[in-house]
Amino acid sequence: MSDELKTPLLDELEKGPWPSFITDLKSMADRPMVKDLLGQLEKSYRDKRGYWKHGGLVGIMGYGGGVIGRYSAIPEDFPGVSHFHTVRVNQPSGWFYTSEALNEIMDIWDEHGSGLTNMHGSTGDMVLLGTTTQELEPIFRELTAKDWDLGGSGSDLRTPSCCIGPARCENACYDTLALTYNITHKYQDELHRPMFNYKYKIKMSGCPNDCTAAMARSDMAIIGIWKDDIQIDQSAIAEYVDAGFNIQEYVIEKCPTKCITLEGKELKIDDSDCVKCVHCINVLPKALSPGKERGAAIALGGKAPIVDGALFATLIVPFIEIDEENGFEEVHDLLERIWEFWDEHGMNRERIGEFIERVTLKTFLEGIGVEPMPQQITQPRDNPYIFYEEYFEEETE
Amino acid sequence: MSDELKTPLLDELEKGPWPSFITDLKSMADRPMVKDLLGQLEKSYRDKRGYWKHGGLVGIMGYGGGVIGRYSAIPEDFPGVSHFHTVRVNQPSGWFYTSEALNEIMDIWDEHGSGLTNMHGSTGDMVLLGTTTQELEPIFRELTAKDWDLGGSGSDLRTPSCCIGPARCENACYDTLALTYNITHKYQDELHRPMFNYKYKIKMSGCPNDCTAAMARSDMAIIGIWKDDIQIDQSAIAEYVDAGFNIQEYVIEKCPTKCITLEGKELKIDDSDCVKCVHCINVLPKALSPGKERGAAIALGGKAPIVDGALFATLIVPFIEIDEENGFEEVHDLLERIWEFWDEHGMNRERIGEFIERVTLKTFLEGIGVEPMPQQITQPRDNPYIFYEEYFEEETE
Amino acid sequence: MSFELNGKSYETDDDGYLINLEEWNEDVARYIAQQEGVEMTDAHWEVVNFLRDYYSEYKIAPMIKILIKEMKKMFGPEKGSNAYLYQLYPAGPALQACKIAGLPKPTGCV
Amino acid sequence: MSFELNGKSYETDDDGYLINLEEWNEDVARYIAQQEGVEMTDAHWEVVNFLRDYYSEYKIAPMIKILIKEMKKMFGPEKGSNAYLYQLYPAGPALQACKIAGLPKPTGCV
Amino acid sequence: MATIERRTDIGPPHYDKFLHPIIKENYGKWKYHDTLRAGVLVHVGETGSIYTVRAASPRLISTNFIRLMTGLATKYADGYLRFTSRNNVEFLLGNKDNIDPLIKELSDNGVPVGGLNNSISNVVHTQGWVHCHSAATDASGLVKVVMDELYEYFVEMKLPHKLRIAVACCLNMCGAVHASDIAILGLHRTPPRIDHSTLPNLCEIPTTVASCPNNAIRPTSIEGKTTVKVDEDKCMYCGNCFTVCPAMPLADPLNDGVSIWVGGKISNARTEPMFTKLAIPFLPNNPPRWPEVTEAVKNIVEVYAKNAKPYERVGEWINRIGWPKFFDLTGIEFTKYHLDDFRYAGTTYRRSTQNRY
Amino acid sequence: MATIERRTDIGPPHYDKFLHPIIKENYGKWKYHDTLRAGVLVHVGETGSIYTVRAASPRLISTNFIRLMTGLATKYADGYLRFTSRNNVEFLLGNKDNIDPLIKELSDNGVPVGGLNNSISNVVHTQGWVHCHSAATDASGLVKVVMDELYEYFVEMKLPHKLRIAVACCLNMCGAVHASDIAILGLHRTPPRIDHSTLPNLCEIPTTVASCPNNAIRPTSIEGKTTVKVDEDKCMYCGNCFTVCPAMPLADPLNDGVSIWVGGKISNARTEPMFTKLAIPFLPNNPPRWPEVTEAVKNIVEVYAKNAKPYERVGEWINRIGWPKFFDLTGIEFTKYHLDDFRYAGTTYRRSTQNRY
Ligand code: SRM
Ligand code: SRM
Ligand code: SRM
Ligand code: SRM
Ligand code: SF4
Ligand code: SF4
Ligand code: SF4
Ligand code: SF4
Ligand code: SF4
Ligand code: SF4
Ligand code: SF4
Ligand code: SF4
Repeated sequence: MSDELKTPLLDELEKGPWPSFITDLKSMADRPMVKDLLGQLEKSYRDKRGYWKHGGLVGIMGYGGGVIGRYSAIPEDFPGVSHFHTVRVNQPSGWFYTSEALNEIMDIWDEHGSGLTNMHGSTGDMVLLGTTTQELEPIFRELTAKDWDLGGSGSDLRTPSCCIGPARCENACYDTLALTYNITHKYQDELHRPMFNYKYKIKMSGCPNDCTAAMARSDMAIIGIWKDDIQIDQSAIAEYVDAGFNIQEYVIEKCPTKCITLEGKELKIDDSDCVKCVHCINVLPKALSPGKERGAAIALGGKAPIVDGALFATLIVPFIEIDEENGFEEVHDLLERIWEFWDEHGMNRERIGEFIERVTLKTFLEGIGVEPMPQQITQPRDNPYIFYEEYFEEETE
Repeated sequence: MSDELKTPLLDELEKGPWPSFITDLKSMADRPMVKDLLGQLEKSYRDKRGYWKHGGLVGIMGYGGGVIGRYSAIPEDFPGVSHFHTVRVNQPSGWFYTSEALNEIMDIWDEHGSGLTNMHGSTGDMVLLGTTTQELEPIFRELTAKDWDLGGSGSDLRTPSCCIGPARCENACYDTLALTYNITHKYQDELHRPMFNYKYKIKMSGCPNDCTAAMARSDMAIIGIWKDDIQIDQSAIAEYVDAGFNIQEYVIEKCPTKCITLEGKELKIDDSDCVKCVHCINVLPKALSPGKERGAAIALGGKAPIVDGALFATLIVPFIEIDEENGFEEVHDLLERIWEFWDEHGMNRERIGEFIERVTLKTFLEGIGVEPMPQQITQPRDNPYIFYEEYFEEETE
Repeated sequence: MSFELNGKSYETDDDGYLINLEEWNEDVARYIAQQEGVEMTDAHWEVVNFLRDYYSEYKIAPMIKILIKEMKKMFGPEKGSNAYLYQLYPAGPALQACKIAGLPKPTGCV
Repeated sequence: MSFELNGKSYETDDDGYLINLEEWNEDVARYIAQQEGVEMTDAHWEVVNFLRDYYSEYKIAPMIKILIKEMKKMFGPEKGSNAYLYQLYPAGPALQACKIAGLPKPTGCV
Repeated sequence: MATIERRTDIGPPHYDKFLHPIIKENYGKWKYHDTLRAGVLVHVGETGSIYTVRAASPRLISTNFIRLMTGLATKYADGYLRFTSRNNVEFLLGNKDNIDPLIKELSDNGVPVGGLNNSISNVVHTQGWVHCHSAATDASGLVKVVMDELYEYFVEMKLPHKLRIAVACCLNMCGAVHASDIAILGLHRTPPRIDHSTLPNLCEIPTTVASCPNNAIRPTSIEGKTTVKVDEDKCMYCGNCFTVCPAMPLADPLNDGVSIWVGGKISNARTEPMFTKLAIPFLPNNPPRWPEVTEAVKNIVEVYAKNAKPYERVGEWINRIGWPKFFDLTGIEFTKYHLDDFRYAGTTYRRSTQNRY
Repeated sequence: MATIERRTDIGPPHYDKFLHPIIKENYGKWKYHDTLRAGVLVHVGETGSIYTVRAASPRLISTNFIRLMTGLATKYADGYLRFTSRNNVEFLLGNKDNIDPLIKELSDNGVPVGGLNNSISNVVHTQGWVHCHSAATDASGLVKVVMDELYEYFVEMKLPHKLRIAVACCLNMCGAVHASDIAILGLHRTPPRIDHSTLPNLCEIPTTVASCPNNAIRPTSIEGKTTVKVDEDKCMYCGNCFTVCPAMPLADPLNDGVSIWVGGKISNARTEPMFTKLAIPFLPNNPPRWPEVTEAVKNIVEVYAKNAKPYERVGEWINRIGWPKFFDLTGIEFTKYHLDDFRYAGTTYRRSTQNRY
């Protein structure tokens, strides 16, 4: 770190209109950690390979997760990043901050860490990027003093996250922020002390637009939905028509079940045929909004491809009431039944999605006590290989 | 067979408007074989189970297939059906007959067999139902004397069959009857002397309506198709319009790629977007017909569920010319490459469809020397598990 | 069904296959062959012996393609063809040769 | 990294895990524990011994759920919980107990 | 060495000699076809028209029935007839005036005419108790009782579109069960019963073991002989072991029965081909008239007839309305058996929130 | 026994205290929203409106950058800001008049505003060479060069619909690669190199063996120590073994690189969610500006922009025109690598004749 920092390759990334992380990092290059990070990265760009050791297991007393250990593979050359652990700080519901609160965290981080962050990590955490083992405990103490806590890592409940929901979105069918807050707080032990078969991610989106990518990226997707009829403001429809908006082409023809018709300036929806895809509501936000009987659909098992191929979450409960009055009891109850069955029968490093694939949906539903419903599938079996459980015994004849 | 025939249960099947096979069979009940068949069947109806022994292996000298051996499990009770073998007679292309030709066969069958038949078996053969081992050779001699030969059974080429095609259908894109005749005759050895891994069925349909169910029920489906533009007779379109036929609803909206438009009385098709589903041609037969550049698509591996689940055939060659001038050489050539590769790498009782599933389409195409094409798939892989075969060696740097 | 040979009675199924495979011996083979109208030459024995060896090793009858391939390897190209097998056993290797060789009756695919 | 104990030098990785698992002995365990601020009571040894037995049988560290289940079976319900394990090993069973027990560093899921 | 002096490998006769002269002339040159009435088609060619009268047949027919048909063909169709891929008889008439008398005479003999276009055509079916060792039910009988019930849909063209029914008597599905609008499938519901006394002699152990799609069969030794055992929890009664090993019969009068499947289709028209999906997992074998089966099939046909749109096959209709509504409308119970648990089960799980309530 | 007297398990602070007063008042009672200009939304509630200005962020940001943002939030947005699920910064303004000055000051600092509606929003991405041991490429660098190229599509709304890009640096896909309109995925192309000297000490053999999706890993013994061997023909370089076993690194500067994927989507709008499918199997790792990658991505974006219809995501557009045409229009070569050969490969084979020529 004594040498002068030369990063000819990285400097190329200062060009162009998109904000440059290199320019930003260089603004802090007076800090040894940042300087050596840039140095090692420059070397990676030259050699076309990373220079980090595998794994790293460091942590906070009393916690089994929340910190990712990281060591440079070439600490001789870049002692500043010989330790370069990240701290996952549990973000507030909906990633809302005040300048003040954020600045406080930055103060802590400037003092005890590299000063670099990810806002945010893919799971949702505020990721504080780069510190040493010795600094972990102080960072933790100062964060908790300001009411912040760590997020998940390892085989635990991962930091739940949610879309902006009712805080700023007229589509929200339940209070994503409240449920996220509630679940995060209720399951602090599961979040901080890994004891599952593998990671368990929960993402909450207020409607089927799924702005947290829950169906793809979480073990449990809680997606707002409604059961009754889409609310229509016919006068607003008329305004769209008058404004020359092509409802026929952009709405009616795009409806997956073709259950919308326009008669003059009046829009009609055959709601019994509507699959709640929200497209029409998206396109006509001033005229349409979700029905009044609102709740959520729960789908399980979304994940990336390792090991058996990527999975979208499977719809398990087509509709559940999200009842804050009731302390979200129904959700807790379901969640705990799921964990219990997965815990009992799941294998090491087997995500819930892979687990359902292995034991089959039929067994899984039985295991968690949810009724089979045609909503859970796209089609009944097309193979004749049925395991009959009821049959006649000789005696019964 | 000496007792009087009493069939109270079967008699119930003489009621009702649909032609009754029982009435028909009873009309021949003076024949011991038919009488005992009825008797055994009545017993099956009473006991709710069949009374045939497993398997049976009888045949014709020089042939390995064409006869299905069948013995009653209770010959004491029904000696007339103690032997009840079936003879598969190779039907003519398109199941065309003259009264005279059929009567000749029936004469033979009345003399040497039960007098019962299936017109036809599911694979396509004329199935002569029920005779004894001793009668097989005489039947064969008399049939061949009248120019008839046996069909396939066992692990051989099964009797190819085809739709009525150009003989009576304006949709036919190639001469299904000629190709079926040609293939059947060229591969007599493969048809009569099993030496494949398992059965191999070929079905030929003149267009994508697939009136022989080739995609579902044959290892090799040869389906007529065209490449260029659908032929439109605009005056006939105008007649449909004038007759008040709802082209919009029944044709345009049903077109899977929505590539049809009607301007006044003029129908336009964006043929570059047409997937040759033939729906519009089916509905407007007087106005539309397939294009002029005709041939066939070849798909492999259709089959019933045993063992790994049912398969529809996979499109292997999106377009091949069916060239009678050329003696159908291209088809023979492809077929032989397929057989060769399957023979070399297939397992016992592994249909070509299961074989392709096991070795994967990629390997199969390489094996039979057909180029990979996006037409062969519904989508490229969505998993990142790619076996790269080209990569850089240290030296090449 | 059954037949008598050298004072011993042999049970067969309807198609003439031995019921107790252990009872097979060369005389039995010759007897069955005779019933089938087949005269057992050396060439016939080559096939029967191959079938028996294969069965005793793998507990299955060889697929025809393997029979042909192996015959070719062992006895030369002119003996490695389906036509050759049908020459020896006109009713086919499955129906006739396996029966004479005392293998279980081939099943399935008909 | 490395440490000296009873005149012998032991290599560890950055996180303090033994590099050569064979070198493990009870003194080493006590030394590592001390570095971690853990005082080895009988209760601590129960966990360490279970981990070592399990590893020597299955060549893997037990999943936490199995560790807990087995602890419950062997030592009673009050010892069969994640909380109990964290009481003994505040940095967690994976990070601390495995390190002291001389098992390979847990990987993967972080 | 046996010498063969007989004719072999001559193949079937050339179709040419069975073609009506009008067909020969217009071979490959048809302009269009039209439906003149239920069961009657005209195909218009360059030099003339051929008239087709399509008559039902039970497929399992005697030489008597065939001679009746050939007699009529000679009388009315210049001696030309054919069979269709669904086992109907087609008379090919050069003379339009013969249509009515032919139909009359067919009708006098109890043979209906129909099966064209938006009707129910003949049922593709299999052997059943009439000829097959595998059968879990009878095929010809089921066809008869079902078509008695659906008769009107054969002789009239009043459905939204073609509706194709198939019957198979076991999971081998020698026919079109896996791709039919409605399918009736005979099945077993108990594992094979092994006859250990005959198995070692009758069956190839490796082949038997390999035959099981669920790896439920393992070799085992009983009294010094190698035989097999079945893990009954893994067995779903497919019968493939029985096909290769006669000592493992599954037939069980108490538990064999019938299942109903819907929504398959073969043609590439509009949609790609579709497999048939489970509607009713089990109905009892109740010969001779299987009332539960006929009622179930008729119900599905009627609900389809009432709700589908023109040119919509059963599967297309269900895809449009969704499976929940299909179960609603038909009143069929949705059970755990409908949930796929075979190889590609995962591809049938709903991976979205799109749904009807 | 160590005693813990510190605060633990307190969880994150309540979001309530970070919500703008206008948001609090109208929480759950929004009537509708509107787009005022690129990057600027208004949400109309019962008692007032909140204005959102969405600004880009490279996500890998320093406290300097964050302080710049909080400073602007304090100045223009009453101190309220948030981050989006795609790592943009959103300023929540009570006062409409602050929009322009805020945008001006952001722009002066090189921070563009946009990413709304039918535009390209920020790229979801991962750690890459900046922090992860698994990376086959860098993530932040790729994002920078790609967004430099596609800048106009962020600051303007001129695409048929939303277009979402993701970058992941290895097959673990810590992000949205498997369900993005366009995805850039770093990958290895050579099997792990096993360090037999350290493996027995570093790795659990059973876990390592179980980690391989293709069963390519077997235990073996070398010089008396149990280690593993890899059947290289079965290995497709997924790196899952490396995740559990540090002694099996795959990184290989010569062969690591980048693949391009298209047509994924998450929302349930119109269609069900769709996975991303392979477009280009391999492009070289060519830092710092990966010209082959930026060109490939830009090409796809432009072809999409030109050919898709309004409200059509990339995947929907391809489904409409068909894959053959996609390859045609983009000029991307179709290769054997596009043919699936993993677990559900069979479900991607075309089982019909429906096709374009
Ligand atoms: C930091 C983060 C990426 C980022 O830049 O944002 C991340 C980083 C790592 N992930 Fe991840 N994952 C991160 C979100 C994800 C996501 C996305 C999500 O959560 O929405 C996924 C895909 C969704 C899913 O869970 O399937 C994801 C799927 C994986 C996998 C594959 C797991 C699987 O079952 O498919 C692994 C491998 C593993 O678990 O061993 C993995 C493993 C890793 C490891 C721990 C590397 C490893 O092999 O052990 C990475 C540490 C990098 C480092 O040094 O910092 N990461 N990981 C994300 C967590 C930040 C946060 O807490 O907010
Ligand atoms: C006669 C016929 C049914 C009929 O009533 O029409 C028939 C009858 C038998 N089939 Fe079949 N199959 C017949 C067409 C079919 C079809 C339909 C087709 O060819 O279009 C299929 C489904 C398509 C397919 O090939 O997959 C079919 C799929 C099977 C199977 C399952 C094979 C598979 O790979 O899935 C078996 C079991 C086997 O091969 O061992 C089978 C086996 C049998 C056996 C030989 C029974 C057995 O277990 O060995 C049946 C003999 C019955 C008997 O005693 O007469 N049969 N079989 C059909 C042949 C008549 C003909 O030559 O024209
Ligand atoms: C005669 C026959 C071919 C043969 O060589 O034997 C035949 C003949 C014709 N078919 Fe077919 N099809 C015949 C079996 C089939 C089959 C196979 C089957 O059912 O097992 C199919 C596939 C069925 C399926 O998809 O499941 C079949 C699917 C079609 C279709 C497509 C229907 C659809 O929209 O899905 C048409 C077009 C139409 O009906 O509009 C068609 C149309 C026709 C036309 C109109 C073609 C023409 O221009 O002559 C023929 C008479 C109309 C009719 O029967 O309604 N044919 N047709 C077969 C009569 C069977 C019968 O007796 O009922
Ligand atoms: C702010 C954010 C939620 C949050 O809590 O952070 C959000 C906010 C909104 N989304 Fe979203 N979406 C956000 C991520 C997503 C994601 C997740 C992702 O991209 O990873 C999705 C799924 C993407 C996908 O399908 O691949 C998503 C799919 C949608 C859709 C459905 C688009 C479609 O038709 O497929 C809409 C509706 C629309 O745009 O018409 C939507 C609409 C909206 C609306 C209009 C809802 C509203 O009434 O306020 C919000 C602003 C419009 C806009 O274009 O951003 N939002 N939205 C996220 C902004 C990310 C960003 O910075 O760009
Ligand atoms: S998921 Fe629905 S409720 Fe949540 S932000 Fe997106 S559009 Fe709004
Ligand atoms: S939500 Fe979707 S399915 Fe329902 S009416 Fe609107 S566009 Fe149609
Ligand atoms: S498959 Fe086509 S060509 Fe053949 S009969 Fe049917 S409609 Fe005519
Ligand atoms: S053949 Fe099918 S895809 Fe082509 S234009 Fe006609 S209806 Fe459309
Ligand atoms: S379906 Fe089964 S029982 Fe019926 S004929 Fe075919 S093999 Fe025999
Ligand atoms: S019936 Fe099928 S599943 Fe059962 S043992 Fe036999 S082969 Fe296996
Ligand atoms: S995608 Fe791979 S390399 Fe990138 S952060 Fe995730 S685990 Fe690390
Ligand atoms: S890289 Fe993947 S496929 Fe290759 S050995 Fe490792 S786990 Fe198996």
